[in-house]
Amino acid sequence: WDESLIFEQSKPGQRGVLPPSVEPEIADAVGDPAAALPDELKRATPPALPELSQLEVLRHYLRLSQENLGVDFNIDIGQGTCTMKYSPKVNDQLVAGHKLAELHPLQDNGTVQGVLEIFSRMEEMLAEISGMDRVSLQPGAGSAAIWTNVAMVRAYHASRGESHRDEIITTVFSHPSNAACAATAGYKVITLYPDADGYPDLDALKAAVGDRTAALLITNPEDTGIFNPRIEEFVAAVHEVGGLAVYDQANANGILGITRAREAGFDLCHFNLHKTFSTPHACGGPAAGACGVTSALEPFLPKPTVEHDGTRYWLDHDRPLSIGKVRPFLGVAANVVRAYAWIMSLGAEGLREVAETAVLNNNYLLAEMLKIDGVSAPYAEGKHRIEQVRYSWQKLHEDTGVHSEDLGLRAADFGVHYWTSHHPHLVAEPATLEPTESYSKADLDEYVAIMRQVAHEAYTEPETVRTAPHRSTIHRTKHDTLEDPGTWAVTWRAYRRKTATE
Amino acid sequence: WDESLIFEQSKPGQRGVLPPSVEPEIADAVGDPAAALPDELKRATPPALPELSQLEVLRHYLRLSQENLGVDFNIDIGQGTCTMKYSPKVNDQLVAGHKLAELHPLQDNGTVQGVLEIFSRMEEMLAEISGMDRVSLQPGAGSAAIWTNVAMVRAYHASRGESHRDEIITTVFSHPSNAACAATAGYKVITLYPDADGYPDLDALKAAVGDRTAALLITNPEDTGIFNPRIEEFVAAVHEVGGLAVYDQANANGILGITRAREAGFDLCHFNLHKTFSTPHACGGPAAGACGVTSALEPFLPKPTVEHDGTRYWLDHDRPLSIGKVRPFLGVAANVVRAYAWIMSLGAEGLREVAETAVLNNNYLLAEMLKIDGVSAPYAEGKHRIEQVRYSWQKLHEDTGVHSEDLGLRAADFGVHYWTSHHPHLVAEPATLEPTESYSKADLDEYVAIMRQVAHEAYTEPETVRTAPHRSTIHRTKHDTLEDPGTWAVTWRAYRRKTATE
Amino acid sequence: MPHPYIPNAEPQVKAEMLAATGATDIEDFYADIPEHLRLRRPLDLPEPLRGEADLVRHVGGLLDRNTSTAEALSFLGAGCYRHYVPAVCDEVNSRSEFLTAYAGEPYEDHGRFQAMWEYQSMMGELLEMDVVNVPTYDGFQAAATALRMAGRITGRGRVVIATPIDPDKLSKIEDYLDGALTIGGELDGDDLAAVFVDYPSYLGVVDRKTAEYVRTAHDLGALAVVACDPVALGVLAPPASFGADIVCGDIQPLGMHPQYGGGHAGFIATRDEERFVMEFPSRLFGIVPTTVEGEYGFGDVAWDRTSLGVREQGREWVGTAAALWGITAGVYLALMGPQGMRELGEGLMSRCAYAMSRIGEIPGVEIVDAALPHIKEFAVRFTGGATVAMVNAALHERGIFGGKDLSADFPELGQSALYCVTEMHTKADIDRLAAELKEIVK
Amino acid sequence: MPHPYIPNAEPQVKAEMLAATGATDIEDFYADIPEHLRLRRPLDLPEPLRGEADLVRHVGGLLDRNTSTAEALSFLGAGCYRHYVPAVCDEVNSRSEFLTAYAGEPYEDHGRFQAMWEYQSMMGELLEMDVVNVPTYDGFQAAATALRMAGRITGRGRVVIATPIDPDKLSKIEDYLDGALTIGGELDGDDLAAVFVDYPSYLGVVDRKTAEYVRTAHDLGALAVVACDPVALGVLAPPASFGADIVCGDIQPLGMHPQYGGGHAGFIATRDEERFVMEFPSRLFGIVPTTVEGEYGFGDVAWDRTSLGVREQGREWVGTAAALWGITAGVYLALMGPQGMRELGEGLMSRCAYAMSRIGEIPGVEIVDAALPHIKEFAVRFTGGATVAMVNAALHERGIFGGKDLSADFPELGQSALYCVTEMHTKADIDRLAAELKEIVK
Repeated sequence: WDESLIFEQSKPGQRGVLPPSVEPEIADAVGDPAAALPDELKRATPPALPELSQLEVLRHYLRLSQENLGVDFNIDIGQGTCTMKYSPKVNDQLVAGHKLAELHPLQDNGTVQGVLEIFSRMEEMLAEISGMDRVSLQPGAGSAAIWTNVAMVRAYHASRGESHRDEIITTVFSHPSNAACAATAGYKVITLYPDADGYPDLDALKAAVGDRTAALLITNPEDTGIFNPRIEEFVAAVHEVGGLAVYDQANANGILGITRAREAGFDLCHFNLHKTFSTPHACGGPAAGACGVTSALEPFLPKPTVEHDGTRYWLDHDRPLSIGKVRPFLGVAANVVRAYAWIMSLGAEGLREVAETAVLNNNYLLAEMLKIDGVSAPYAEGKHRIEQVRYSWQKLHEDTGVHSEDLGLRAADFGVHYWTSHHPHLVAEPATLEPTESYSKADLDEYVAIMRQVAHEAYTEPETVRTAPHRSTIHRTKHDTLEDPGTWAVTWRAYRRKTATE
Repeated sequence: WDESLIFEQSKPGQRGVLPPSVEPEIADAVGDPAAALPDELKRATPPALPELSQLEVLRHYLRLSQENLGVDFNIDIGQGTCTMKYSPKVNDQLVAGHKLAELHPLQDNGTVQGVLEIFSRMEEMLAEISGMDRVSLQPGAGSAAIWTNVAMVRAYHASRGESHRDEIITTVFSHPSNAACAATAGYKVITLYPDADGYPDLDALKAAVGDRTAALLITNPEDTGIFNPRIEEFVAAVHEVGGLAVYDQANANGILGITRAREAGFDLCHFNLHKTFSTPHACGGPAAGACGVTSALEPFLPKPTVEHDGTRYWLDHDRPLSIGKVRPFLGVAANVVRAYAWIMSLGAEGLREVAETAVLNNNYLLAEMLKIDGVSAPYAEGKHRIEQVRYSWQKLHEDTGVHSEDLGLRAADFGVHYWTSHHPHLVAEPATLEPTESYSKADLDEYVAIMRQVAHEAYTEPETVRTAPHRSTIHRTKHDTLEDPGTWAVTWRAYRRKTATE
Repeated sequence: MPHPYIPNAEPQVKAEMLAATGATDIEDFYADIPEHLRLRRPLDLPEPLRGEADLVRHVGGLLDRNTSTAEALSFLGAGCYRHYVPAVCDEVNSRSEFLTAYAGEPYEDHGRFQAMWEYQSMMGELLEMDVVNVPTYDGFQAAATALRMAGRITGRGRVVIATPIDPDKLSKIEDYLDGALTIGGELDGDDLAAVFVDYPSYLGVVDRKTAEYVRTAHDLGALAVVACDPVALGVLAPPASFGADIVCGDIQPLGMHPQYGGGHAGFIATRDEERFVMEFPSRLFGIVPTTVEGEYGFGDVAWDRTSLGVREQGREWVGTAAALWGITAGVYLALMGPQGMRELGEGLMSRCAYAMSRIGEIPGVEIVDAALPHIKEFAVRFTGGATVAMVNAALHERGIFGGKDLSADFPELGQSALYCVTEMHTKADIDRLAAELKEIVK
Repeated sequence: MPHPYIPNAEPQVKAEMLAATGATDIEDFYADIPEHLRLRRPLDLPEPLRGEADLVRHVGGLLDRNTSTAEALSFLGAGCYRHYVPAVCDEVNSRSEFLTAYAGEPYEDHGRFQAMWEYQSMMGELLEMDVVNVPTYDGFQAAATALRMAGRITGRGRVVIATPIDPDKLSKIEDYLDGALTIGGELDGDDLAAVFVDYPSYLGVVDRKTAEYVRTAHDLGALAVVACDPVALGVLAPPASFGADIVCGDIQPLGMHPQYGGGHAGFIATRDEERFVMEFPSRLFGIVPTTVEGEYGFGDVAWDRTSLGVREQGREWVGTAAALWGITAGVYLALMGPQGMRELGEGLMSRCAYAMSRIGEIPGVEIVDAALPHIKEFAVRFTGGATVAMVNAALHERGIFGGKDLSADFPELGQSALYCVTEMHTKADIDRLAAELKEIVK
């Protein structure tokens, strides 16, 4: 398909769905209540929404849906650090029924014991998986969980009269939200760069810590797939100066049941349920985040917390030191249920099998990828990796002028894709692959074969790659208009205005 | 996608879903009950089913799903006589819940009052729409309803000691199942051909009827879209000799609320709920059929019937003259509910709007189609049609050598398609289009534009059309192997055997 | 205001289109319909519920009056079963692409053809037979057609049903064979077209003589038609292995919800011999090469045996039946795989044996044919004076749906009922049934 | 036996792959993890439920312990609403293609970009604003970010909240503004960055002074941040029409089920001015030409304001939030169209007015601000001695979920509760509530 814009399909008078009629008795009794609105608060002209029949709306969106590649369709290992794994359909089915979908978050506790039990059990399971004392499932996603942890760090220091601590340390291969949330909370951000082997630099950390240090925010393994073996020393160095250590467990998939936040001495950590615990990515949310803390930080958790008195579950709003709300109500319940079901279907042994298989897949992929001309895996040469690898097409670029982005777009012509990783591109011409446990050996072999093909084309017919995609819905876009306030167009109304005045 | 065969993706040891475990207490108590099976009734080797992980199975079928064009994706007006209309998603949603899906057909009546009420109300509504006295919803689809009607005809005559009636008359533009069901029931089939104007030939009927006539089975409007204005005389002629008149209402969509079986004097009729009443076609079923009869035929309806005593609904099994069961239990309940919901959302006025709009769409399409070179609408020239039109590409074929089938396949390259109509091809190089009420004017215009383009290509670059499709999953198949017992292969095991010995 | 389902009912569009047709009024299109056949009043139907929420309230409200087997503890079977339906089955068959497709060509609907051919192929492996049809309506139709096929193949006129049969299925077969084949009589004679065997039988028993019936049929020059429950074939030998000629049955257990009897679809399978293949009324999809090397295409095998191809010259008749359930059963078999089918079959037998032993030990209750192997169903006979009607009413009060009453159809069994136990039942469920039964018949 | 979710755990595959990596044992891959950090015991988790049917029984069984608003008659709102969700909304957002896609490029994920851009565009029409973000988590986050945007745009340090606000939303705002902006004080002064208005207010009232607050803000050189309920904008004037600078809110009412609070997503909209656009932390999709004439492509507008582009140099932060709900809200708006939104808004006001009048006439019960316009929520005050806790408990016994208790958070209103009436309520529902309330407070 190359489906046109929905506004272009509009035809006056068409209706997609009709709202329920107001019963005549009500209409008779109340007249026109909108007449009571002051003129300036009353809508004068209906919104210029498109007008389509129901089938037209449906067809439009179903066609658009087919113009996507999700986990269910392709070998989705190219969005490294995103942990694109199989989201079991049974879990979607479990949350689709009215017993969850039509639950109002303010219902009496007595009517929501089932969902509260799931929240509570899920918190306990994540506490065991991380080794932390208490878990909150309120954050809406991973970055919101990072924010929540930063807010707890701030509240913790404030509660101890140490609000002068205004620096947060992170590493460049930790997710950008660590740095950004810290800055948003008012912290000065200190970013550590890796040493020659790709390990975060302990000496740099030691030089950076001090009495202004509020916390270290760090991912491990980092987005390179390299596990920091001196992580305990990092934590100790921060603790020594009175700071807190916060573990970004976005890359936890490869270490489930292998190593935990607790043993490394962390005070706080977070998981992304849509990564490690399989909830669907949904085009970019809804997701769900989980924050784990030691008992020292527990008073600062968002409120309310889910409590269990042995017979029933209830919500504790009376938490004076809490940072308060980080989102409405209790969190993204559907994803909590999905993640709960996923863990329950695997158990301890299964989670470990997840981790081990994900790591095996990653190292297998690494071995196969490195056989392709033009690609390398910078840092820690010859070593194994954990959950993902950040590859570099630097040599291929030097040889052919073709960029990593071009290769990713050309791969789309073969039904797979990859994403060129977070900025800054410390690794030149990057591509981060993370195969997880979900894909079969045949899938990995096919993916490598496509990469080999694309790289081969870069050497033999670079123009084909540089002008890709050729079999996608559309061709290469002219992105510069997006940076110019005179041409960018975030809505149809803006687009019409700007193209009309041209 | 060009998705490979599922057998080719098999890998030993993979599991897609695990059956529930047998509790150890049960296993301990019963040992191995399979051991009690006689050796020759015990399976020796597991079936050679493919072995895949869950994601692999899902991805396979989702990819295959995308290799289809359904109503929800294309302008599906080319399967004329099939009445491809919009199946509202809300109706699918209504039947998906456990309140229908997990209902066992043998439950106590007290636990199924809701579904029985829907069956009963639906029967009443179809009785009103057809004018008949009683309706059965047991048949699984339209052809099964035809069979049911034939079986009732047979039982009716037998009950009157007139089993010597061994001839059934039908027309060539009635659905082939009319002729085939009659033959299956042991009747000699007499097929009437149209007169020069495309109307069924009344003189031919009069010549055919006699004391061996059991019934006339006739569609109206026929698959040409032409309404037989002398239908009442047809019915009368059959009645005169003691035969019954059976109305195939497969093409009822254009005459809802306009004219009925009752007024024309029919004794029996049937509807296809998946055509006229919008239930989805589901790749070819499950569908649902409805048989309507006059009170004289009511005793012969399949059993049980749904009865209502004013306070509760119950099933009447005690019907001595009944033809018995035509399928297990009560019918395709989900489609009965869907069709019920569809009628309820439209009401009398809405049904009439359905009919009138379908007919308007058809005549609009006719007017636009006839502007294309090479196509004609045989019979009743210059007249309007009801629900569909059987077009002929005879002139185009004579001019270019391109067949109607080629045009349909080439159209698939543009995202629509058509089907070349039932045999025999009395209309040469046929294409039957039936736009129904579901498609917008823009849709019809687009469809005509594609036909124009394809016809134009037939005149200017016939090879392109003759070798189509070019943008489909696969290319033109070599169909002759399907007629040869030495090469046809209905299963993978047969295919492997036959290709291995080659 | 046009209804959301009827775009061109919008007055301006309507006028524009009408103009293009040359007509002045919609009535012009109906000119061929004589006035006295016209219905000149509105249909007498309930007021419409045009708002979708209103519609959902009404229809949903009616459905809510039902109590489903997801809410009660049900032991009903007798031809319709509540096996576990993997979520992927529902996911695939609710996809718009499959749900709303129909009779397209093997090109733009390649996926549908492939999915159906793969279903045929997987059923072929389960049955160890080379030819499997695109599903017919249900197992009743499959049995009836299988017998008529046998009649045509042998040119003979009588069939014998060797095992206890569902009276409803018999009713269907009687109607369908009427005039073509007679039913009953001795298991002997050179007029015998087929011996029909249910495997397991309607009463849940795996008849030890099943294979013997097949041999007897062959000795008489007749065909053996075996109807089997496909879900049992992980443990039961496929009928082809002991010589069955035509195998038929219902695939509802393979991934379809009970749906109040709407989840049925029938299969018919034979060896790959022309005399068998040419007697199928159903469509049979076949795999074919295309003009491009290595590509698979699909199409209809021997189209000219079907009524769609040659009207009354075809074998019986074929129309829209139950294709989506075939695709779904394919998904089911692909998910289960060889091991899953075996484990499932063994698990069924274990639960069934457990239920038989627990119920059989209740005073006043007997299991019919307790010593014979059963897969998932068994007949329970009440010997202490309780009627099935009484027992079922008492169970119903306790939230349990008891077995199907057999007393009227099988008077020789006394007060008896057919109970079904599947992998959806836990030990606790079975124990609960046994405890309640014990309480009730006491 | 490999788990269905872990294909390569099959031992033979595992061994083959291991060999290819050059490792001898999985343990080799973990060589970097010091021994004392290794967990050398299995995690202490419940026994797994590997069979899918077992899993469904367990999780479904837990969920079945809930009583949903589909079963009871609920008048709860207060930020989460049970509006009607058209079936097409569910159909689209449950499509695997949307549900399992993520961060692909605008090529192979063109559909996702287009659907999101169309959402932005339709929201733009509803709000009459040119810039709308890819949804943030929820309305709370949207409000908090809108205020911080106002702080950055104006360079000022204080905001005033002019209308009654949800205490939970205030809690979120307080935490999020901490250190950057202070909240409260006079509606005056040149330090004022923004005036924040809820429209309608938390108590359901359309404050007649809404537009006046906007003018006051502008007079003071501050920005007007208006949080509105998008479902009301078929009848309510869009805030932009009376000058609001930043408009925010939650799209949960536009096609999302309540989901125990999991259906939220936040929108932020502004005029198309660079100083506004450059302060969005969210992604903003824009439409762009491609190398082929007439094709539309999509991409990120001004990427280098985001934390994904420039880490801590970006505006706040952005991550995975609630994209699928944005796509769904787009489907909702496309289905409803201009007329649907108008009819819905009017219908809400009618039902609300009816409910207010029926409840207001009960002795011992008062409607707060009964004379002011309300859309779908209103506060009910019990003046006859009954507490909200007592009333809600009594309603609960009668199968009704009463309004949210406001007594603790709004002591000035006495014993009061916030009731919500939507298009899902019939006259009979409202009458039933009124009758029960009358009975209870009697």
